Amino acid sequence: MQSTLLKVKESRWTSRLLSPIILVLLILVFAIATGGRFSNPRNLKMILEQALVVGTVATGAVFIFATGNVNISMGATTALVTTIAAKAYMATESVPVMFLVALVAGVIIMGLTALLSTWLDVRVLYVTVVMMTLLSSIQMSILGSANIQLPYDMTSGMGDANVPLILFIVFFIIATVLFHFTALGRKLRYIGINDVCAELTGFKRSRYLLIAFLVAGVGVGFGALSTIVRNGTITTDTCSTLNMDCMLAIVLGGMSCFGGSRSNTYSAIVGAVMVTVLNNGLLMLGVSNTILQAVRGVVFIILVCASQTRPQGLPSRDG
Amino acid sequence: MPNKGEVVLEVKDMCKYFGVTVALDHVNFTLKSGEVRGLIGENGSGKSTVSSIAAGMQKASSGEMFYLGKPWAPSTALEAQKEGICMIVQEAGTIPSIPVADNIFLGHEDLFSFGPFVNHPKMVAAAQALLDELGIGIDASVVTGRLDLQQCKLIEIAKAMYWKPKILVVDETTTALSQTGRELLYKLMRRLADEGGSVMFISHDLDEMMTQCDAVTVLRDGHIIGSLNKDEFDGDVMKKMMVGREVKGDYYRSDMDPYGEEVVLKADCITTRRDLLCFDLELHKGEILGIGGLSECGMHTVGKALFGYEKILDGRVTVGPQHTVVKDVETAIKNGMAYTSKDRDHESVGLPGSIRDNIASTGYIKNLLVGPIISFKKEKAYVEKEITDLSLKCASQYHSVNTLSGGNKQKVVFGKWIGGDADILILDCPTRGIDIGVKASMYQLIYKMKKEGRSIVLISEELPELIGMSDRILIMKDGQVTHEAMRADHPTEHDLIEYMI
Amino acid sequence: MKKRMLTSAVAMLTAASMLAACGATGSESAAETESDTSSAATEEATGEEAAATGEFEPMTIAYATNATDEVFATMKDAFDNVIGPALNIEFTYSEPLSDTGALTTFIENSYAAGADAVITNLSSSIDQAAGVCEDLGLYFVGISSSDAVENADLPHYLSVAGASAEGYGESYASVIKDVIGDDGEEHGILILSGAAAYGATSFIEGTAGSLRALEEVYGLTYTEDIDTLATTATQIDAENDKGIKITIFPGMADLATNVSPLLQTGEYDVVVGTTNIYDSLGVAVNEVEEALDMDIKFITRATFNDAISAAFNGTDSQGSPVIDGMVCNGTYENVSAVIMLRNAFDGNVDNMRDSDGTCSRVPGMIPLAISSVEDYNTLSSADIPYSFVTTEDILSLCGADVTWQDIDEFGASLTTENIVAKFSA
Amino acid sequence: MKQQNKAVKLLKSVVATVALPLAVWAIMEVIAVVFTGSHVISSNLDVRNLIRSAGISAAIAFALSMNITSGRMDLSLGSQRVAATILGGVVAEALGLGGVWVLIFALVFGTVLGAVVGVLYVTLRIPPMVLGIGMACIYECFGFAATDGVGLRLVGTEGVDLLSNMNFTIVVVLIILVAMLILMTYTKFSYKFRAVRGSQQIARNSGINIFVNVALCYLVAGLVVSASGVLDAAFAGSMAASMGLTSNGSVMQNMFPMMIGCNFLSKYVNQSVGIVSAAVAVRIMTMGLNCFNMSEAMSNSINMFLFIAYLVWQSNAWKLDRMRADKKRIAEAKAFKAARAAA
Repeated sequence: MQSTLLKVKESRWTSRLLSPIILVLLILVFAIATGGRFSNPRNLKMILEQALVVGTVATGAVFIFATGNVNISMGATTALVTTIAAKAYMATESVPVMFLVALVAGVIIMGLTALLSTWLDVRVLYVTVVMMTLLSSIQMSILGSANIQLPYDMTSGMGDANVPLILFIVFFIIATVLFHFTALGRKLRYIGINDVCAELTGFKRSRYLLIAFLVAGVGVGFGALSTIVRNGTITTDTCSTLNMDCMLAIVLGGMSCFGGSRSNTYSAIVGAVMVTVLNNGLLMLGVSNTILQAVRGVVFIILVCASQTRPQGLPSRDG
Repeated sequence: MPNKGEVVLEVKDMCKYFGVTVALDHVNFTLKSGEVRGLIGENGSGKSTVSSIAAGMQKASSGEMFYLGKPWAPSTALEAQKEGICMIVQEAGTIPSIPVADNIFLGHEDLFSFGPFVNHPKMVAAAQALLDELGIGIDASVVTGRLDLQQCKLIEIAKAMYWKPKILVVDETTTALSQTGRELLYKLMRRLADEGGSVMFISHDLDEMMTQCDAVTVLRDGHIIGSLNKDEFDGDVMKKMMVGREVKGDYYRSDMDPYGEEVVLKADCITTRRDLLCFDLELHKGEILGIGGLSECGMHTVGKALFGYEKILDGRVTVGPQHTVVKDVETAIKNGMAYTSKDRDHESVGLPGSIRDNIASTGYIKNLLVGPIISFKKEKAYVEKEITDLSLKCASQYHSVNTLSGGNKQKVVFGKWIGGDADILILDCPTRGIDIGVKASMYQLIYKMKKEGRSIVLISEELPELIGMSDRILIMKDGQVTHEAMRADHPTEHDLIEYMI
Repeated sequence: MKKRMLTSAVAMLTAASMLAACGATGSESAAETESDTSSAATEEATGEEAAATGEFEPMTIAYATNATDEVFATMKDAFDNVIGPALNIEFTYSEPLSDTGALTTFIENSYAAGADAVITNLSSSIDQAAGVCEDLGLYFVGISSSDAVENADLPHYLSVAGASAEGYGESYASVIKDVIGDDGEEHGILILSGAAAYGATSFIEGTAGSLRALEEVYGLTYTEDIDTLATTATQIDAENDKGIKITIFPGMADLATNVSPLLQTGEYDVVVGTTNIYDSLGVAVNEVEEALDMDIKFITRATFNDAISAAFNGTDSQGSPVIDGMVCNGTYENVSAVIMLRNAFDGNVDNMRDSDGTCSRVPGMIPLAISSVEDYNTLSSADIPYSFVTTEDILSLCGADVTWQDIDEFGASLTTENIVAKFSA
Repeated sequence: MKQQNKAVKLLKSVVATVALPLAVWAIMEVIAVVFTGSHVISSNLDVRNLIRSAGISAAIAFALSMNITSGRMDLSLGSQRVAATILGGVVAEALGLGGVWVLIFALVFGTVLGAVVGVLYVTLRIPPMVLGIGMACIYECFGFAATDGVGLRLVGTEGVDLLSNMNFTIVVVLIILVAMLILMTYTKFSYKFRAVRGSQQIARNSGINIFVNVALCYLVAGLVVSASGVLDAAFAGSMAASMGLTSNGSVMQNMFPMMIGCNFLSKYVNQSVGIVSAAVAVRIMTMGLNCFNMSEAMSNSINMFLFIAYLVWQSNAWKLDRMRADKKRIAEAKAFKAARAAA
């Protein structure tokens, strides 16, 4: 009995599948508790749609987190890219242009953030703390006195065509292929496992960190497009909670925030969906909106505790 | 203080195992008050282990100790310190960001406190008085980080001396000290002994040992080989006792195979930030080049510099027939070089990663399916092959390296580089902390690699290993090569140790 | 292993206790409201409205709010305890939402939790929210001071309620005229445009209205366009041919720290806020008055509460009222939204929508302009119902023959004069 | 001789303390006068305002420095500030106590909230940033639920006039600063704190209970940050209950003075004094920027650009030293080579 348990615990699948399994269990519990209302396909689709923006951006962020670095400015970056892309659309009224601008802007901004760190040797965490404020200030300046109201026809048309879902799937496939099926992901993970050793294996930290940020930039671009479709109106408050939601999703999805071997692209979407499932399910059960966030926090802490071994000393690396 | 000549510490039948490695093998040892006792032996002979157990830094696997006639089993260094056994270790023991006085009284702020407050001037004054009394010319109020290594070491000595220890353990501290610092330390040791305390003094410098110690105990492979009193001191005798490690079975290579003429790796008058000044080296095809010396002689820097990991300020390292300049790790690897660090856990292997993560890290290009897509099947087979070839003991390739023994960890490192088809291997202490059995297979492996035409730089702190494996041995001291020996000349440990110390 | 178990146990325990603590606060208040509701409901049931309550099918309205300030708290109280029981409606409320994405999520989750209709006052996201509600089949009313941009072809999109932007402008103009218009002196005027720089319509109109009022009072002409001035992102002087010092200061964050230096120049003796600046600037203004020994006229947007009452009735260090004038947010929009949703849910959708097949626009009541203590005290007295609308009024507006025009007209009748007349009787 | 040394030392540290704020003031003043004709500091009230806002900013910087300097990024600090302030206000109001009691209760709550995070950290030992996010989720809820989301309003509330009295604020700010100065310089706690920051391992070997010390760090951070919350709320009139993990923004803004104080000025003066001095300097800079009439976004951007510039400088300054050392070493190598060639 004990040995079986140990085997289960030791198995590489346990840590990998813990979060997805908990997600499935949550869904089952809610489905039963609400007498099936929760699990009707329409509701489930809605839950998935709610998680798409966070899922897309966080999937990109997985590349950064895998290297053991934390970027807490994902939301601010997305907000700025969203604004730029929306402006581009208003100027040209062309959806392809908007797509292009979003991707290019995402890649450029993330690239610059990475360069500050790799080129000028400032710690990633500090760079992103500054970026969080800087980028949102820039967004505010660009936005000026007017909210950007995108034409309803365009956004709803794209929404009906499931563009956010398609964007997510496309990016998820790209990301998964890159991360799990090419050397890139393995190298990033190896940097997260032990950066000195990775350097001595020929994986230059500065180069791969830059690549990770660029890929995350593509994710930000896609996420920005989804935001445009879902929100329709771009204000200074757009994506204001995304900074933290991203981290929340990734860690809830079963990844260590210090990266390493437990990094998976699906963590992001699993975590993001878990948050929306909790929100939706608890609301259905009549839990007040106010407590939802606390429940999220508690679940978050418990999951993190359950999935890590308690170290002897105090953890502190990179904050 | 106990009376002079009284036995203060007695170690009985002590054993210490690190995994399968035997560090101490039924050691018996007594220390009398009023004596400065030297402990000598090669790297890894067990001298630091026995003293650190007495000072509460680690626990023995079996055996017992008596201190001042009572059973002695300190659980922490702090407990030992309170009871009067202090140890000064090789590694830094001061915190750079706080003043000298704070370091001296670290953890003992109560001595100067009134209520929750600390009287800092009083603390500084006490520290200054202590330093002055010991003749250490350091201002107690400056921040420790501004001092150099030697001064930091002296502060640690002062910190230990404040408690008027009955036993002071000085573990290879003198290497960090200049002549003046050393003399100061000698004086303090002597004073302590005169006052009825005792000193356990560990050093590689035999001259130092002979002038400073009242008696010397020689250890080898975790055994006490013998003790010499001051009147019996003789450098040659001591060296003879230190060397001549027991070799169980024939696990080094026994052949006299030659090596090629072609120079595959060349260091041309390289200078690094520390240690190396105009260092030259040539490695030939199929050669095992041994580099030996004491830990701080600069040989570990040589390994890093050759691999492009240590910044080379002047001169250059070239590799291969085209004499490509190795400017960074990437070029080195591209040109078929590999490096295993002495600090394996931090630099050569990703501990939290799986065996597969580690071994496959050099083989991504070989395991492609189409384009840049990696074939999981190929990768699995690739890793599996290394695991079988090296007879790596593990449940599966998905196991975390954390869970493996030292020897198997090292095998993972080897597997990683051999799988990557490295032609030039720089192995820094490849058998460090590995049990005999695995060691033997490592040696076979190294020999096999030589036969395959690979060239190997073997950096080691163990002379028998160098003598047993190398085609050519360089002995280093203070960043310079002091001696070169060929395999054909059958050098002995005794010959070589002359040039190290 | 044991240690780990222990740790997990500690983690669980702490988590659980926290949740319990947090939950307690939440459920306590929930319980309170519940008991209030039930007691109120009993009263209603035993009282004259028993029949009326019985007529209504139960329905649930989800209210998505952009802030949970005092205005919201007052409204919530009225909804839960008076209007809800009267119309047999249950309300659920969002946390403060700022982003359209979050709004959409709230609507979707409310739908899942069984809501029938949605109200939101996130003015920037009304069209998106209407689209979402249409997809889900929820009746929808948006609360905004601006017109709906696109409202065709969404049969569940009933109306946009809320005082028109011009309404805010008028109210500001009237307060300003009352406060400074009659003394004929020259003033230095500081207008805090709040979120106007970020495009909030009511702020823009408030600022523009104030500027227009000053234009009238002093008979001046600005060298720049009023709308440009109103939406400025940096502090700007509204230069004019009469040389009156008028400065516009945008921004919401850190008002006290940022505005205090301006006031200290002593150049301003009138401060006009398009948001509730009493909460954020009251202390700073008082400090400046004391330091410079001058009287600063204070005009703010506010709602009725103890603090404002005290400020209106009290005097500052210079012996004049702390608040000289205020513009009170219209609250009728919330009531009208509920009434319209009730009617639509009862099957009278067409009456609630414009006859041309688009949603209706119910400007309702004009924001109240209050510049005298007497008016304030009458309007804020304790026995006045929420938004000056009694339960009978509400019930009279529910029915098959009521149209949105009726509801609108009722709102339009709620002027300061009428209200004073109605309730002082 | 020794006496004189002391005097010189004291003078030196005084100079180091005022140098940065003065320099910033001088630069801003020159720019302001030249380009706008106005002064950075023009009145008595300005000075008092400066003391107040710099004090509040320094208090937050102190709280940040308790953990960030030891490599622990506590993202729950902002939520502790909001929750403690609101809970303190609510409890004081419920008990019918006003004025200074709001502050006292807030301090109590801040201490408790901080201590809870600290105790959880040393027992669970999950990465501080992760724990911070989780706790922020929970604490934000506390603040929100306590007032049904309305937040705490102090302006116009009966009996709390004292809190918004500027003299009172300044006195409290000074008390906090002096208390922190004493706590972080002269107490046993501070000695242990610095040791743990320097090296967990060595501190532990010296018999310091690092777990207790770190938990205390969190406690102190919570205490100080709650004081800053009340004072801020008293001046700004109210404290909003924020949700969605946005509460940390106002705390993060004070990273800049904290970094300057702890990493740069601490080389010359006591770290606590350094933080205060840096807070004043940054505040003066903001006041100077205000003279230019620029938008919030613009001045934020400038602030952040300066912050980045500082970070870049901080992480690259040592390279100059290394370059110098390298040059010397190369010369040494060349000389050695020449000597060898000659031999």
